[in-house]
Amino acid sequence: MTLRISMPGLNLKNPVMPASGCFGFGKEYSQFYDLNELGAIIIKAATKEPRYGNPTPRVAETASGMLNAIGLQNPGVQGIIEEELPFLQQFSTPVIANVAGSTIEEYVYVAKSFNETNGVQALELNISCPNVKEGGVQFGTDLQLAKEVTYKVKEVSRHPVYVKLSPNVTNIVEMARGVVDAGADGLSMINTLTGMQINLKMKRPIIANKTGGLSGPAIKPIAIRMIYEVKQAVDVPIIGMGGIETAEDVLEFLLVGANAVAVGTANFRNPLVCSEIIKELPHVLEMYGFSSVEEAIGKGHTHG
Amino acid sequence: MTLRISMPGLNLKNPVMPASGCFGFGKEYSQFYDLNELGAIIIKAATKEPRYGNPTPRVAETASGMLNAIGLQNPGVQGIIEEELPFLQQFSTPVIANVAGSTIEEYVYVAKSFNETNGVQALELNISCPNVKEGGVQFGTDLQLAKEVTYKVKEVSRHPVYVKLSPNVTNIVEMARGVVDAGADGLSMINTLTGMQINLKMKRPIIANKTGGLSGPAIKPIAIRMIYEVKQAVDVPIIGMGGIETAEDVLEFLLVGANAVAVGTANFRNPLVCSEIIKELPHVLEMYGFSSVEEAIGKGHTHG
Amino acid sequence: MERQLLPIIKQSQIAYETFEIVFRTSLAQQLKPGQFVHIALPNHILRRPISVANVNPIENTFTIIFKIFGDGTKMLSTYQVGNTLDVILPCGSHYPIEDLHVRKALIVGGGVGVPPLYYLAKTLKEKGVDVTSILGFQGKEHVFYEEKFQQLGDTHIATNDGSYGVKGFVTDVIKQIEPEFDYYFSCGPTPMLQAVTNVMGDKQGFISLEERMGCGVGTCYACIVPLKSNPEKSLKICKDGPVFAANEVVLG
Amino acid sequence: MERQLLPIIKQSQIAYETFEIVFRTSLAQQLKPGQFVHIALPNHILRRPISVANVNPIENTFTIIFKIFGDGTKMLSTYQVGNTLDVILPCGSHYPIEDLHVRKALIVGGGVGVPPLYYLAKTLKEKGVDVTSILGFQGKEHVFYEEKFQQLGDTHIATNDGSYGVKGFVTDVIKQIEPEFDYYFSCGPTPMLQAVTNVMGDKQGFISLEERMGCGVGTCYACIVPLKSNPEKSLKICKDGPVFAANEVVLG
Ligand SMILES: Cc1cc2nc3c(=O)[nH]c(=O)nc-3n(C[C@H](O)[C@H](O)[C@H](O)COP(=O)(O)OP(=O)(O)OC[C@H]3O[C@@H](n4cnc5c(N)ncnc54)[C@H](O)[C@@H]3O)c2cc1C
Ligand SMILES: Cc1cc2nc3c(=O)[nH]c(=O)nc-3n(C[C@H](O)[C@H](O)[C@H](O)COP(=O)(O)OP(=O)(O)OC[C@H]3O[C@@H](n4cnc5c(N)ncnc54)[C@H](O)[C@@H]3O)c2cc1C
Ligand SMILES: Cc1cc2nc3c(=O)[nH]c(=O)nc-3n(C[C@H](O)[C@H](O)[C@H](O)COP(=O)(O)O)c2cc1C
Ligand SMILES: Cc1cc2nc3c(=O)[nH]c(=O)nc-3n(C[C@H](O)[C@H](O)[C@H](O)COP(=O)(O)O)c2cc1C
Ligand code: FES
Ligand code: FES
Repeated sequence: MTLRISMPGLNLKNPVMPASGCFGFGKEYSQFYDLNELGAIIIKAATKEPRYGNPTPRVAETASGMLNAIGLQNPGVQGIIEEELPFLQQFSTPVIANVAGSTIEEYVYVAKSFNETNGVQALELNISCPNVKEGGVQFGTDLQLAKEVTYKVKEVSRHPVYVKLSPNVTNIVEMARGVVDAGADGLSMINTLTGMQINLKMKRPIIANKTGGLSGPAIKPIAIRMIYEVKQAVDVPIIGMGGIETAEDVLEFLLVGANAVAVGTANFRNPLVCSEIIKELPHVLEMYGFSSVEEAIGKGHTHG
Repeated sequence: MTLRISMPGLNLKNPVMPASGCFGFGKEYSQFYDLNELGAIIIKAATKEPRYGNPTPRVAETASGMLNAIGLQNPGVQGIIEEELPFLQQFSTPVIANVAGSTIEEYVYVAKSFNETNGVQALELNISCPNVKEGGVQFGTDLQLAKEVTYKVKEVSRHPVYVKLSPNVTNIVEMARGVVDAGADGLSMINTLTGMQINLKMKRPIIANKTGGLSGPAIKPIAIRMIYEVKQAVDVPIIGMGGIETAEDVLEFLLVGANAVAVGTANFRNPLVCSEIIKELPHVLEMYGFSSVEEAIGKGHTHG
Repeated sequence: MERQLLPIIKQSQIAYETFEIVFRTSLAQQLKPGQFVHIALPNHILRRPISVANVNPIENTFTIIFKIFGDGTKMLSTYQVGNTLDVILPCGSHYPIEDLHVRKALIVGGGVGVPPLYYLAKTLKEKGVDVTSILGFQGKEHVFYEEKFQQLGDTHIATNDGSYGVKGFVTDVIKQIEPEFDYYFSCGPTPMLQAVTNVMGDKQGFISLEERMGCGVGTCYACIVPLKSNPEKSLKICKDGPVFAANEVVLG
Repeated sequence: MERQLLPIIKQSQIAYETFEIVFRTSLAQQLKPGQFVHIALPNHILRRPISVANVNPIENTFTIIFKIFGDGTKMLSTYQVGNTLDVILPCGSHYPIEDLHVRKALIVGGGVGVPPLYYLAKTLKEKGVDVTSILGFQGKEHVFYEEKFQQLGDTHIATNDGSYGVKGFVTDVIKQIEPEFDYYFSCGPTPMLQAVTNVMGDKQGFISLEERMGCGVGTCYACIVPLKSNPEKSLKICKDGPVFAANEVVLG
């Protein structure tokens, strides 16, 4: 049973990695298990300058899910490179940097900055950020903006670029095709769905930012559907995510066409979840008749 | 404590009604309680001709939700008027007919047919159907189609028309504004989100139709967010739905701006759910400081 | 049909991953062979349909037998005496034996299709009908209720792997023993039902179907099966079924 | 920090909707006053943070005290002796009493802010510190641990509705009795902490904060609080806190 999987810039010992924003920069969870076990690590979003983020409360619990509106708090790309990446370099695990911004220039700046370090093996382009210049419309919900930011980042980056798609769109296939045309080496999907929860006592949204991103098992059927559709339309590798909690969930993502997966929200309840999934995965693959991860990819498409 | 609420064409003794497709035409659940208790009843979708619908399996269970791809099976608008509505007329509860179609002409035909009966007090325009002429694009995800079908139905119908919005769009506010401009008397939201689940043993989607509509508590945060946003943009009444299971959930929908609510999936687990919610609602309203349903509507918007 | 909170009176494992639960309810006497109950489980949006496997009208109890299949049946298997479950009952149609003149009945069951047939066989026997039962299981450790069926009449077991009884399918046994009967009654996985109805040809019989259900009471159109006479029309398995005349509906 | 499955050794209701649970763990001795544990509950995506209210280093047990607030704490209140819970511990910072020269300590607690202060007061007392406690509750039936605090020193109770002790807020009591102290230690709802730190002015003290948490270990940035010295910077309540120097962070 081999769990190995290769994608542009990434030679993974297994397809399981923590999702951006749900693992910080690795330090805390390294108290629970050896980060060498992980296929890769996607670190928290990096912006040009340090960002404070949104007021609190920033999270709320929903049925089989949660809302978050952290607001991209991070120490800025220089801070990350200087203070966070050195810790991760002690591990043999590839690091994927999540790149965010409010303007195309900011994305480009951040992507360029990561050219200067050996601590990062690939970029995940987080296009679910609002574009300040375009009056707050999200890069990830506007086809032209999404293509443009992908193209511009590809132009400057020496790393393979995985564009992280927003599910808050009418046509996910169109977005996927667009960013692949613009040069994306791979896709990462899905980011969170915009949601809201009301505090009945206070009579206002629980999240200070009002809306937040919905993640967790609640959104898994949407992630699975979108990856299934996108897999039929484009030919680049996909990092799948959205509600993964178990090795069976990982297999479900592989079957619809994900080449690797990321685990987000589940880390909060079970800090050992990635490690446990990786240990369980060979048994699950075997139980369903597969002898490698590779073999399972896309196998949910063969019927009818 | 008064639960009464008035909306175009509807004088409701309380704001709670079963959602379309989750209550058939009322007969079965009338074995569990008196349908006179309900604020209204939204019946299963009506099309021009009887429809067989999709192959089975048509449903699957997900985390705090379910997928369905029934495929609008129904006995056709004539069948409904002749065989189903007479049963419902014994109750004092208003009936809302859910109108569906594959072409604008079909919608118009069905809406017109309901002009001929006294058994229906309002129409819910189900625009989440694929338009066969436009190559299968959904009426509900295309602004122009949504406006056109709304306008055409309004032209012929003697009933108030509540347009039921699809959440599978980038910009729900734009859709809401569009159909209101086109004449919608009210909105109904949200319909299901498109999702998929894989049968690991069979290595194919569980639902024969591959994709299905996600409903249940999993989608409540998305419904709440969309109603909150739409309420700030348009001035027509909203029938809110998506994951409602309790009277507290109803209050949450009222606070973001729903004038009434529909309960779908929850009926399957608890056939008495609507009746129980209606009995509980006065206590919940009182507990949170309201003396009527009317008073609670939109009160989640007042802060910041 | 009612929703009731039913206490568990008895619980035991009767075969590999196969469990028996006995409930007490005021409605026990109304439950007829072929009907099912619809069981709610914590944190599951949909109920689970499980057939009535036996009724004790004096004790006001009924029995279900189920196999662990997925999450829900696994959870159900952890329920113990003293726990209660939220159940909708009685659901669906039953084998219309009161309307039939049966002298000799053939029972053909497979796996979790066997449970409803026990209650049927018992009821037939009580009416003086001569019962022959052919029951198929995956393997030896999956077999249950063999003795109970034997008490009602001639009983044959087939296992897929040959670890017990005849190796093969129930249809192999049918061909082998060529049982005499006026009516046959069958329940099991769809491929088995297809094979059985094929072998039976024009013989009169009744079959019981399974399908993924939404409501379980007839409102949602999740569980339909096309009519053989007009495949554009359909019946609901939860309401018009699960029992149908053998040639009434299209299988699979 | 570890994730452990902890058995419940003792469980009781100690006031209106207020419960005490005692767990056994190998890590009990590591738990310091002010720290919290992060408890997983079935079918809840997020854990619940609850303060350590007491530790018994000989028995290897620790106590939590919680009030029913929503779904999670309601579920927690149904757990009984013999059940186990999945707990991450120890979490967060503690009152840095080993680094302080304290002779007289003032404890100011409100509602579910009282539990961590009991463990703190007990530890201070064991070190020979003179402890005065001022505890606020909603009303008489909400009061808990009064006697236990009294065993450690002078203890004053305030209730919002005046049904017990002084009518009013803990700050009313502070103004009234003008306690002498080198350091104060406070935990409770944010409005109370604001009032307390206001009354205290420049006096040295430590406060413990609450915020909705994602991870509870420092990875998600859900639980931040701005620094007073530079509100553009922030600390994490789950990792840098929940205990902060009184004037270190911006409240509310
Ligand atoms: C009328 C009827 C009578 C039945 N009687 C029995 C019985 O007596 N004993 C027994 O062991 N089983 C019986 N079954 C099958 C039983 O309902 C399924 O095994 C069970 O629902 C599986 O649930 P799960 O959570 O374990 O599986 P999962 O796969 O986790 O369930 C997911 C969803 O699929 C549905 N589902 C999966 N398989 C089936 C199936 N075969 N039929 C219907 N729904 C399914 C579940 O109800 C649930 O909604 C019967 C089914 C029907 C329709
Ligand atoms: C460091 C710390 C220590 C605490 N110690 C105690 C204690 O000793 N005793 C006690 O009774 N309570 C304590 N609390 C508060 C306790 O965590 C909440 O009452 C509890 O999380 C509410 O959960 P629920 O499911 O009942 O409420 P719900 O409102 O249903 O919870 C929904 C979500 O909001 C979160 N949440 C709601 N209120 C709070 C809150 N005040 N603080 C943090 N998260 C919240 C929940 O954790 C959950 O994620 C502490 C909180 C923190 C941060
Ligand atoms: C608290 C939190 C913070 C997140 N921060 C980021 C982020 O900084 N960048 C990003 O691309 N995605 C972020 N995400 C989205 C996740 O990476 C992931 O796409 C999403 O949560 C779906 O996966 P899950 O259901 O496993 O959590 C965040 C999610 C959560 C819950
Ligand atoms: C089985 C099923 C069938 C449905 N059929 C229809 C339908 O015919 N017309 C329609 O407008 N909506 C239909 N819906 C959508 C519901 O009316 C409702 O908008 C949606 O399920 C969200 O509410 P819920 O989460 O309470 O179920 C159906 C939903 C389900 C689960
Ligand atoms: S399950 Fe709903 S109609 Fe049969
Ligand atoms: S709760 Fe995640 S950083 Fe504090």
